[in-house]
Amino acid sequence: MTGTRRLVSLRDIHFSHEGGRSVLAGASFDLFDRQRIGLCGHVGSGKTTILHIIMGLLRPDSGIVEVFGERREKEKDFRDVRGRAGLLFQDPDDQLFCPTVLEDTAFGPLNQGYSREEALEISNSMLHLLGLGGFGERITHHLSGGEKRLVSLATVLAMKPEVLLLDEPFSGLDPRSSERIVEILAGLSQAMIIVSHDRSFLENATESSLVVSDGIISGQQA
Amino acid sequence: MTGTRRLVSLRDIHFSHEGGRSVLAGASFDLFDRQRIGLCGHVGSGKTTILHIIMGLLRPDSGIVEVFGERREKEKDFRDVRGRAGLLFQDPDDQLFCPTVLEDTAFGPLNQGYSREEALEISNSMLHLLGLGGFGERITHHLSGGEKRLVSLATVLAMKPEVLLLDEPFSGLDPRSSERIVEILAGLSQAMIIVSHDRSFLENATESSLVVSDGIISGQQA
Amino acid sequence: MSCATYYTGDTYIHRLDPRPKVVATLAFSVLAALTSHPGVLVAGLILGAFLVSLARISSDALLKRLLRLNIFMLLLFILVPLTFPGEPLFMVGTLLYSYEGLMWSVIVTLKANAIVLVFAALMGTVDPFVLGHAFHHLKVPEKLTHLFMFTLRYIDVLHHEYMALIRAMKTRGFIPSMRIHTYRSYAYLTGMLIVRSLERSERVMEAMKCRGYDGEFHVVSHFHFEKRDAIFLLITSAVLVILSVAIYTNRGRLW
Amino acid sequence: MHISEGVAPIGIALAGAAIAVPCIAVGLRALRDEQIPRAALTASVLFVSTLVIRLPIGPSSVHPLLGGLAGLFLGWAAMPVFLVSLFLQALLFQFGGITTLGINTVVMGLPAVLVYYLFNGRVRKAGAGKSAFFWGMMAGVTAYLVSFVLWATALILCGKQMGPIVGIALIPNIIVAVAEGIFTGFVAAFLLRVYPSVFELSAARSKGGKR
Repeated sequence: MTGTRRLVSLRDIHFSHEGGRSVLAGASFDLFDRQRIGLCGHVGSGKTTILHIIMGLLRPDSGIVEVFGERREKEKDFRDVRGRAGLLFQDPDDQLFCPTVLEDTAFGPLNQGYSREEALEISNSMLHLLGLGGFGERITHHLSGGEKRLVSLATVLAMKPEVLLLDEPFSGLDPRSSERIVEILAGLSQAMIIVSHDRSFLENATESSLVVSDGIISGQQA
Repeated sequence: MTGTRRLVSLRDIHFSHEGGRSVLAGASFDLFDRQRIGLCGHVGSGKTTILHIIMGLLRPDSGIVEVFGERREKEKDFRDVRGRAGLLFQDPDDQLFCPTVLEDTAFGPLNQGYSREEALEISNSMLHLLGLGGFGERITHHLSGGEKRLVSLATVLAMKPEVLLLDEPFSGLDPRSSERIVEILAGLSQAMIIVSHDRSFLENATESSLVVSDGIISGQQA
Repeated sequence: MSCATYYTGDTYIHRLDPRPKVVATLAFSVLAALTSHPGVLVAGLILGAFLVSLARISSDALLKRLLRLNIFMLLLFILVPLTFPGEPLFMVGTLLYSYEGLMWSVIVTLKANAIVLVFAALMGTVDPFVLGHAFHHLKVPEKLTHLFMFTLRYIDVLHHEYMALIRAMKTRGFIPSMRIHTYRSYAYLTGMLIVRSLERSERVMEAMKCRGYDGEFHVVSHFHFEKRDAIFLLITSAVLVILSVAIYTNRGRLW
Repeated sequence: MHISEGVAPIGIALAGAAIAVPCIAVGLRALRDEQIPRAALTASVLFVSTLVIRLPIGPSSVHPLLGGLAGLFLGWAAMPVFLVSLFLQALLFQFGGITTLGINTVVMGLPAVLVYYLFNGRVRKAGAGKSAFFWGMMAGVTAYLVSFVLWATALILCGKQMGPIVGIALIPNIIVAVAEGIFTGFVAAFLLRVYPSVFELSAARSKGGKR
């Protein structure tokens, strides 16, 4: 299934927090077209950091970040990345900020330059696709945890990203919601990186998984 | 190990959120002296709600709440409960509202009527006990996530509670901090209820665990 | 929010009891506001610079702030003398640039810089939370002190929540521009932060109740008034008295 | 919008404080003990938002003042909230100053209180949607313009020669008032949809105000 176009490539990434605690110490990995990779590891091992480095939300201390075939270094380089890669945050409360579900889903398309009408249409069809048809006018803040996770996913998918980066998409969800998400992901065509500390779900949703520990990424598994 | 004194007893508790969403629909359970019970369940299943009902922060729509052998119904009934049961909140930032660690730890004892000197002595010895000896003068909001969790625990323990109610004490912590907390809990003599969505930690820290789902509590396990 | 105050040092000034520092700052500020005597103000400026150097305040951060203050002062120098009646120094087109206007601007600038320097050296070297405790001991109304402490406590928490949301907005391609979309998005962000902080305030109140809060807030911190504080108070009082006498005896005279 | 340190002669500084103190006292009296965390969290949001958010206007951008927004749901409590916020700004960033703290609290706080009496009821009755936006906008514009008038008055009382500064500031501030209004309108519409009880808080406050 794996394609030949290299979408993401990290080479020898080092990263430490402001306080000086080292998180990544020479992490490298590649994501190809249509590939689905799982990243697992403990809390604090640097899984989220890797996703944030790909999106340019964090800058590595050293190492090479290549996304969509180009080297990315400055804030400006990442603007293009953010339009084409979709990041699902671990906590939906960090992601959702609009009053209604429909408006939140339309936020990305509006940033991509679509008109208000077009953006609302895209949102509506995306909500339908995820089985959230009647949710448009619901107040985002009042949704349950599982519903918020699904809406977050809708806001990311509405931007029609070429790559999906998913940070703990299953954590804390009841089995029904988790299965719903596995199902939805299975129906998508994008390449994706899924971060989770739960190996069993990772194995359901991805083809191979890597382990992040001691600052490096290792152990490609079939 | 389980004693015979019944500390907490919930009978047929129903609870719904303001919006009308039902959370608990006939939940019952008992906590005896020296018993350590884990409550697991998914996000939104009502685990936190149960702890808040025991403390009188939420009132059930129907059902019987008995704590320390007495039925509790009105705000006044719960004053006594709050002095004798200690609740560790999920987010330490909700619990630590004083500027310095020492003040936060002394807040409870001062309200219990201890003099300033006594309160400070209690706080200091509690901080020492948790390995936070030098932390007294530290500014709370400069602490790391793990440190904040430990200090929250110190503020609760400083009140010498007869029962501990711990809401997700391990969430978001790296393995070392989590183990530190498991260790501390193992050294305590109080009965406790630990809420967590992470079964593996629960099993380390408790003797039996119950599952909260579909509004009821079920499945006492050895 | 990592605001650049200067309270992390460990100099003679830092070690002083915060209470006399607060009182001295207030007294000095009133005195400086009271006078228009350039000589006295220059003395005040020197005093401020002396205190700042005693406290070893990082000059970079301080200069940045002084710069911001003095940009406004520059505006005064350009505009005020053009409308202030008095002896012309020179003409700008048909407008005259007056000596009195220039002097007025000089005085305001001296005042502002002197007060800011003393404020930075004495108040800036107290941890804001400790300042809250000092307010308590200085009999500032209790509710106001608590409001101050709680506000300070949650600024960082709110700033983190803001950072997380703005980061998520960025990853969804948000770039601020002069569009109604930008205004709306920022407004929603602010609205969401307000909602979340109101909900947090409920939880904080619950946590307080759980620890036996009954309407009374006990402040534990205690300060030790030591010999060095007495010396500080003595010297400051002496300087302030000398300045006051200088102001009184030089009324109406310029130097 | 603030009067800079050093500009106010002692008489004006004291007059400012003399107006501010009783207003702050009224605000504190309206605040019950158990409402302090709520007021403080609000003060933290206002403090953070005014500092970090920049509304683009043409090639430049401005910080929102949020006087109108604060007024809409704080009422008299806006006075102590702005006092704390302005003191922190002076302490942490050297905006404003210690001698002008009283004047600046009046400049920011009084319009907020005014807006509460003018528009809180209207926003509450508005129901979500366009009219919530409209009354929120009116609140934002009104508070901003009244603040500007108070600021200009204080500045001219500090010295007639400040006239030209007020003149130069007039047009830009009218534009900024509109920006502030649009922003406040959207926030009000958001709150009315997501958390409408926020506008009831201060009504509850004055009811239970006496201890």
